[in-house]
Amino acid sequence: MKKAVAVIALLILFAFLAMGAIEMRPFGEPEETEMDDYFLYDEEEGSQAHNQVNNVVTAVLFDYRGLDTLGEATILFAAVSGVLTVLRELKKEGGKE
Amino acid sequence: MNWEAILMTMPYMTVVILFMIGLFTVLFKKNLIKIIMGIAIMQNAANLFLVSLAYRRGEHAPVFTSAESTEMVMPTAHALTLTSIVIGLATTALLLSFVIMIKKHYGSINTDDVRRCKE
Amino acid sequence: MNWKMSLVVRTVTNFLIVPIIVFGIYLVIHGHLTPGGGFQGGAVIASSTALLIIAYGSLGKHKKDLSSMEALGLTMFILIALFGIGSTMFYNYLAGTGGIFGGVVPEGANAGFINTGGTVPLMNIFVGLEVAAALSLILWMMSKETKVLETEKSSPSAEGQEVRD
Amino acid sequence: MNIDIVQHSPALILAVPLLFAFLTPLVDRISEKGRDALFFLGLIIMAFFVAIMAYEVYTVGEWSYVFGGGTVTPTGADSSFFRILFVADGVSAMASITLTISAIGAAIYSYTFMKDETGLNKFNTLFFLMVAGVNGMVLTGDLFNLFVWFEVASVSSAALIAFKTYEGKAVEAALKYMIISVIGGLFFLLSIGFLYGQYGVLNYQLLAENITGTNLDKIALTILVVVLALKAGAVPLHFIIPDAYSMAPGSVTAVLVVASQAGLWVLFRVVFTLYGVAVNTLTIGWIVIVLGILSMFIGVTMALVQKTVKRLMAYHAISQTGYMLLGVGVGLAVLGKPEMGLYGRTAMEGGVFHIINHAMYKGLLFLTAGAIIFKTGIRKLDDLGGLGHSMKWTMGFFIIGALAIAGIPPFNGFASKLMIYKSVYRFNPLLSIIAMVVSILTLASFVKVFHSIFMGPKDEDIYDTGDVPKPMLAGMTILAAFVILFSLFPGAVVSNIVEPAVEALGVI
Repeated sequence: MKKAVAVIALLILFAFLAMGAIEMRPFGEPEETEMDDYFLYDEEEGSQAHNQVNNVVTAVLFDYRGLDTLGEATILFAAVSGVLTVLRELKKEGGKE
Repeated sequence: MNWEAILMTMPYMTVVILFMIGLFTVLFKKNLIKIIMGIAIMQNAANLFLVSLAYRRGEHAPVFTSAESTEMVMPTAHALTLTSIVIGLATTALLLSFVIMIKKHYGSINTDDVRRCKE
Repeated sequence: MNWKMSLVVRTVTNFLIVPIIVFGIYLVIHGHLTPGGGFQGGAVIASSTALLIIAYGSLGKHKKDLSSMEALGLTMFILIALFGIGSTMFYNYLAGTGGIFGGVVPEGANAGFINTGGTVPLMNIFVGLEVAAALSLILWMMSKETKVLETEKSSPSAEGQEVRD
Repeated sequence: MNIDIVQHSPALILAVPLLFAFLTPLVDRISEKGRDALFFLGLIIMAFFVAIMAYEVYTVGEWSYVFGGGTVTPTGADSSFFRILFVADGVSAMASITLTISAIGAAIYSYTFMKDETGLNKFNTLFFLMVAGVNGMVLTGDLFNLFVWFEVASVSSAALIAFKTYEGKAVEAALKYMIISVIGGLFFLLSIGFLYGQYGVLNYQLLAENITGTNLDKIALTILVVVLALKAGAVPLHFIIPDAYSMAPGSVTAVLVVASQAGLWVLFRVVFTLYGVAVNTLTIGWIVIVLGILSMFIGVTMALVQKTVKRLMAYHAISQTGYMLLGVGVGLAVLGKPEMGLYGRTAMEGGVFHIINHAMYKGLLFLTAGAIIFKTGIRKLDDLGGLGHSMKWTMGFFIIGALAIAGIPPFNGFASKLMIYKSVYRFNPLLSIIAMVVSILTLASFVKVFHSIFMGPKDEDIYDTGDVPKPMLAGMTILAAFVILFSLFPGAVVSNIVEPAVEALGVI
């Protein structure tokens, strides 16, 4: 019974997402590329003109969207801190809250 | 119905199917490691989706060093994909460490045994 | 730990470590010119520690050092970003100024020059440091905790060497 | 070099806790005292920048901070909006204020609360990271950046929930929290992909200009609303909240409440700023209202049957989230219609005011629950009793929190609930009556808890005399002081803090 409900929910979700996928623009033909062309070719603020960087993906990662990269590195740091916390050696068993 | 237009969205359909396979694994498998595998499949589906958004037909990688032409695909989606790959890696590592601790405490990684919170 | 692989594996590891780390460093410092960058290069460097863990079973007593290396990389990263605060955070204040990494690239396709990019290659280096340390720590903690390197006492020990503690 | 610190304050609010989180492992190698000093120093510096930003927002107006591209006013949409930007407006100011108060209270409290634990440098690091993640979520003006800080907050909260790793249940709760957060985050990423693929931009304002209400927009909106309501702890996927809240260390729970509310803030941003009148707000409004009513009712009925202190309070947290959703949902349902001026705005204000009230009194209640468990080591309600003889201060704080959550007149819970009752009654009387019934049930539940914990004969065998240590009392005092402050001057709080937030959401 529970399984049947879950399967039905999954199918509904599938139909929902598939509807979104069909509504999407055709693959390989983006309509709005203003932001990406700005990063690629802009004569004042583009990746080569402003950052002197050849690899545009790196320029986007570390300059235009540098905060994302900081957040991403922070997640890795948080995950490592979490792993070290969870798997730490406990000096004593128990302890109180 | 315009079949050609639907065919042009096949990459996105692939993503949705992959995502659903992952979600199915998460919902119906009892083994915690398999659940994490399902999450990894979903993460890869999301990455595939982002990277497929970047493509412009017939254009090159967005790196100017020795580039064959300056017709380039969209760099932002590549950057987003890189970010989400690292996020996926970090979350998977943390989830696995939780499973290690659960195995230590409960002696099992079956979801039927891992429900003591409600006691 | 009671784990040590045979002499063949350890020798090959010793030889392989160097090219792996060099390739990782190459990926990191050429991040602004070719596909690659801090995350990818860091992951490659961390794969060398995976090799070390498999061959020797331990990284010694360097857990705190790795942890500090990770924190140091991130601290430097955020400080470099914060130094741009004359304009705004994450402003690329070194690009095109002629100083360190301050070269100018010609427009369009070019051969690529290492001394360009401003803060971008600097951030790449520190992120590479962080990622290498972070992934090594994760690998090590997990191999230690799951005890996969301790169970097989009858591991092939080619010359019958004593197992290290 | 002339640095205008006020203009930079949104970035510094985020950067300071991050920097201190990264410094903590380095300083910990040198001295433990330095590490603890760093903990409080970081939070105080963050509070300083929050105060600067809030003052500027409330006196001058809002602005956007573009990373790497100077500051701009929110109206001037140009190419600098292609970069990531932070929005300093009423919403982010109010959310940051809430977070700062809770975080400082919880930090002082944990100074003695966590003393017996090992691995405290990681606790401090993760605490900073959680604070930074929540700050990033509420401040950011970029959809993908929002996802990144969402994940920072999820990862660090999960690690903090599992902090007492010697208890299997804590790890189990963290695993559940993490799995649900990660799957929610992935759905979030899918909807970001839909929007980016269609419009090629990620900024809120550029997206809002493009969104017209096509099918794809609606699909993306549905995913976003469901995921963010989930993060806030609304009903369909509420089951992770009691586990997480009850197994986390007491001081962490107080901040987890605010971390959950960040999902609510972002939900408001998405439906009001990103979509606004582009979609049929009546339908979305009713979805939010139904989620709110269900959360309210299921939360309080589940709370009545709970047997442990913190699980009971966690179910009440779900129930209170319902009030916020109800108030804002009514505001959303009448968005852009003439009823907005009549009662919709009051409903919004009530819902938004309830967020800050809830963070204060629920944080206080979780801190008192932590203090009780700290002192006695007992979680079950039936085993407790007679604590009123020894823990007089804790009892006082518990009474303040309980009266506030039940909506008893002089307290702040009443002020915000009254605004919700009044306005929702004019929208649909039935909803208002349900809300009042839930409030009465809340009171009944807390009377029962109070009786079983603090009343009864003194039992010398179990409890040693005296109250909890002073730093813990100080932490509770901070939150209690704000509860009383908001109770005494609800009008001032509404006009100075709540109204700018409602206006920033685009409600005039």
